[in-house]
Amino acid sequence: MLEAIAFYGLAALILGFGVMVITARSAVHSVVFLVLNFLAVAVVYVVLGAEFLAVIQVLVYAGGIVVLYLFVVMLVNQKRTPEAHHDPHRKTGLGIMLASAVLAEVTAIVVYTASAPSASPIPVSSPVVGGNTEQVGWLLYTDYLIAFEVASMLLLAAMVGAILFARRMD
Amino acid sequence: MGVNPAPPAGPPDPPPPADLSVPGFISPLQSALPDAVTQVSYWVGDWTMIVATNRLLDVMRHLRTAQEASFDACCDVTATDWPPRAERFDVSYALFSTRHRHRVRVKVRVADSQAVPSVTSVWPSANWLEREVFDMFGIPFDGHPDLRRILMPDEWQGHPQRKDYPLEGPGEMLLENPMDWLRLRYEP
Amino acid sequence: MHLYPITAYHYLVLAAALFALGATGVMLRRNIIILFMSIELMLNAVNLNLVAFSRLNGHVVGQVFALFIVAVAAAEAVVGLGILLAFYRNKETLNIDEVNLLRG
Amino acid sequence: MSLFDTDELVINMGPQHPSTHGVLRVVLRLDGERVVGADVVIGYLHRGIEKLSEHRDWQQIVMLTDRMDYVSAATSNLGYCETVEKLMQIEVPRRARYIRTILSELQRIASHNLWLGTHAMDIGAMTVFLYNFRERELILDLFEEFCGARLTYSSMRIGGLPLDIPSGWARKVSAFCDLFETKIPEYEDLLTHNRIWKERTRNIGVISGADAIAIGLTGPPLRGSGVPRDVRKDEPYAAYDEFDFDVPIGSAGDIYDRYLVRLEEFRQSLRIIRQAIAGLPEGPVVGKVPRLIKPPAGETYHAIESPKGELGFFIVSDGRSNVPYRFRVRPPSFCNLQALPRLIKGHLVADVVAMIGSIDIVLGEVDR
Amino acid sequence: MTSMGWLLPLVQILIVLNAVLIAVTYMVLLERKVIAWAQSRLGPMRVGPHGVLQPIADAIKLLLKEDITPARADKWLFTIAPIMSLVPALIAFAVIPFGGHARIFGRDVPLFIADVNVGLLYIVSITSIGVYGIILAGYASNSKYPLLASLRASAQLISYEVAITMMLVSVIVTAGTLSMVAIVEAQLHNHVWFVFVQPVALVVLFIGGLAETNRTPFDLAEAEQELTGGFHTEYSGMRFAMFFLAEYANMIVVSAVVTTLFFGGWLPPFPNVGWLAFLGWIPGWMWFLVKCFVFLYVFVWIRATLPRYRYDQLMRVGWKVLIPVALANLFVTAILKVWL
Repeated sequence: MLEAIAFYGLAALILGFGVMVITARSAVHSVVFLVLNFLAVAVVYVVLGAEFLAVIQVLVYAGGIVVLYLFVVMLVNQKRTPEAHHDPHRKTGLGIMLASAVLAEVTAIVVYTASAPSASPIPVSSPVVGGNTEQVGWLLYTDYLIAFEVASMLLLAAMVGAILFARRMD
Repeated sequence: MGVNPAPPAGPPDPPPPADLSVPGFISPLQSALPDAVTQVSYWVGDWTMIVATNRLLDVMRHLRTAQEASFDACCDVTATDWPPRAERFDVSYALFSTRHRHRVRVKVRVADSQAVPSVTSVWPSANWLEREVFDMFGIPFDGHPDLRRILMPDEWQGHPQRKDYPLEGPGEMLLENPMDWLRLRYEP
Repeated sequence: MHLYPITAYHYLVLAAALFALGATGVMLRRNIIILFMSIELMLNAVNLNLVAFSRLNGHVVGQVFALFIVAVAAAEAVVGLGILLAFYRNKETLNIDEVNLLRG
Repeated sequence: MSLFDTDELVINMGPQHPSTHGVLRVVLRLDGERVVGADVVIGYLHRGIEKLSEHRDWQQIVMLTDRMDYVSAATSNLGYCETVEKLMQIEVPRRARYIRTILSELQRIASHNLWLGTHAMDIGAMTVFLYNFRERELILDLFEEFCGARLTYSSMRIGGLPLDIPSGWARKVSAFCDLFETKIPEYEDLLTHNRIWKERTRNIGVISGADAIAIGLTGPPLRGSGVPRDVRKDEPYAAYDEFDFDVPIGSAGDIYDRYLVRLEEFRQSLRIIRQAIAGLPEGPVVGKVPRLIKPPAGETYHAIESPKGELGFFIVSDGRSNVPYRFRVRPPSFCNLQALPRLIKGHLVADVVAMIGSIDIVLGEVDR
Repeated sequence: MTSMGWLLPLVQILIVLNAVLIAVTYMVLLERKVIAWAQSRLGPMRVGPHGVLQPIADAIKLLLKEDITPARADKWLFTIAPIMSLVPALIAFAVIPFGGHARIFGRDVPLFIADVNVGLLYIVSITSIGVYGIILAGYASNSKYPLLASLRASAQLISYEVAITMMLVSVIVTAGTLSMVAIVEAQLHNHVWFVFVQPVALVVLFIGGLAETNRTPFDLAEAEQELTGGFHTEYSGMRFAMFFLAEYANMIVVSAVVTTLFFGGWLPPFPNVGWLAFLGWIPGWMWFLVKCFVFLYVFVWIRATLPRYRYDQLMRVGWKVLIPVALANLFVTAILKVWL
């Protein structure tokens, strides 16, 4: 019961903030809603027993990446708002249609699969105390070591690229 | 107050006493730039040279660069208003040499709205000082890089240090509606 | 499909909805920054999926993948925003429709 | 910072700003936090003292000079009185000259105290501010005992002093000198060898000696650039020719050197005061002054070394009226402030504050 | 028993929240008094004996003050910015162990709200959210000085977070756990406070803590002399008070974290030395508070002593000194941990 309340409450928050992100008029407002959205997602992770991922979500996503967005939004003091420009080739209605088609399709698949007799509810497994972080770490440094190293190389490359882009070309 | 009914027509600028030796930098200047210095005077220890306005820059450059003068500091630029005189303003420059530790005052006489060559090219320090003279007396400086008012507001009318400017300022007109008074300048 | 008790499928539906929201944002908005943020929403939807599957399967591999996605998202944000700043300097706008340098 | 320099930002520092020391306004053009241009706007405190002086009689003007550099009123008094004495060729008694020297050196210490306090406060060292005010307070007490005022002293008269020093005053001044000598190391402990202080002040606002002269710097900012220019030595006035003292000079011409120069001036001032107290002659404190002061027609320029730099008075008398015909002050703060845009160009916003502090301006004197 | 199961945390939260808020207001008084003492003056003396009621007077004043929103500010952001600043500062206290377990009314009550197995990371991540309050305050004010200040503050926070997190990892490696309670217990079992094991980490963490809390010599973001008060220039009344509370609450968090990680939390000094056992008679939470107080005093002491860094110098200290030192320390710690 408790989990149901938590789930529906959080789902409402996540989707509500998501809607605000894509509809907010000011980009700064979007960023704030994005942070709130991420925080709600982090709480969902905690409910799902992924504390480490929840903390990383807050630390890296909300505390790092989104701050970067906020920086950029504040730095580009926009002289022309993007929405002012109108592109005749743009098909907004088609976009909405496509998006709702995607949503309908995915939901249909999930609902169909869930109502199929083979579906089993989540096994009630209480999260192992102190185990989650350790398990994730263990997997990262054994089975997924190569992926981990590749990810770190990717970050390094991104860092170099970002510095190159941000530098003023003299 | 105690202002004289008949204003004086100029400073006395007394000639130096005969028994006093003239400082070493004056005669080389007079020979290098003949008839630039119209008068040399001395009073309570201060030497003053009165210079023709059109020769001012030459004289100043000489005073700045000549070995025996080397006036590297322009301490002060100011003016005095003598309304009865045709060339009503005395613009005076207080110069000092940090090498020889001597001073001299150079004066030029100009009429109302007659421009004085700016000495900012010789001493950058004259910049604000000349702006202040422009602000307070309305004497324009030729070749000044940034001739704006400095102490008074940009919209101010008149030049407060002139003798014909009342101590009380523009008076009731300003007090009643300052913005109107300040704006007058831009109206036809 | 029922409202109670909560199963992994509920989380999957939530993730799908979030993904669709992100997709809608990408299609509807012209501000590049908001486009980026919509993409972040979609990435989060994927993460939500992975964590839900990890719970369903009872091991943490899903979470490890989610971590990689976070790393990729960080890289994407950094490079994307770098490009965006460079673009902004040239064009003084953030409109996606004006990103047409390759079109000539 | 390259990320941030997408736009040039214009900010108004002042006239209402905590560290513009009054009503200075600096319009900064910033590239990120780097200053690419600055325009100094002054005049907010312009009271027309020069104009007003042309309508006040000669003794009344002493009171107006108090209100120019109001943290160093005694030196302004001294400069004005000496100029009029020069114009009238009045001989000032030796005792009066000695006391004037003591007063102006005490004033120099008080002014430097205020400068060091506010300068350190601008850079964030809060305690130094209160330590300096603690000692400045003692000097104000000494002035109060001498002339009854704590800020605007009007402590001098044309031809000498309004009154002789109270009995025991000289002993108190000596006691203050002994006390103050022990306090200078306290300031130094907090600042001179402090790494942060050095990083904030070294190589900031560097100006060479020749440039400093050309742009009109005088006083400690000029001496910080290594030019041994001090009116007290070059053109001695009051009783300075009778005392031994050194003119401290810097070498780098940055904020740190200006700081060191002023700190050394504390010690030199104490040295002068001690000599003056030890050799204080007996005699009258007012010279032969006519009852009606009316200098003969003529003009003169006379300069003294105020704590800020060369304070000059250019006075024209027409010889007929009992007011000056033209009264002009050459304010050191005004001329030093002129160097500000040049000094801060290329530095950061935080350095602007340090720079305004390091040239030590008093807006009352800049605007008059 | 089960009915008490959810009541206990609520009571704990209530107590901690109130205690923190009171501690914060009295922290202000402490700071004023200590600085006054350093500067040979008295500090607040009027309200109550020796000014002890001054914080209450301040609070009342701030509550009654008119809450002004600038005309061209972004009103919504302007309102939520102080909240986003204060809330993370307060919820960080959830995992701080003020003591071990105590017996109250015959029940075994833990003196902490939650012992999360990612406790330390939780604190880091929560405090990293606090930066939003500062950036948004600067942006929402629609004024240049606050904007500059908030850019400074956020760049500062983000860069120092890296060094801090790395130092925390060093401690985590030493202790072998992420839980705050377990870290304290590890110090008990290892017979040593971690300050003797990780002295470099302490120094870097404390410097980073000064920067994270915007304290002298890293208080550029609210440098009154440069930026007329920084990101909260346009704030007044209760919303200003929230920033104020957040700053001081963050100071307490930093002190508490340092105490827990390096000085044995609630443990008395040398808990395993037999003849010093009498120190154990003083309750653990007292030891914790005393240790915290020492660090808060150091915060204030530093403020009374040092001038302020400049923006670029601050960044240089962060990136070129602290982060390399932190990396080296982490490297050495990891090697020693594996080999010893």
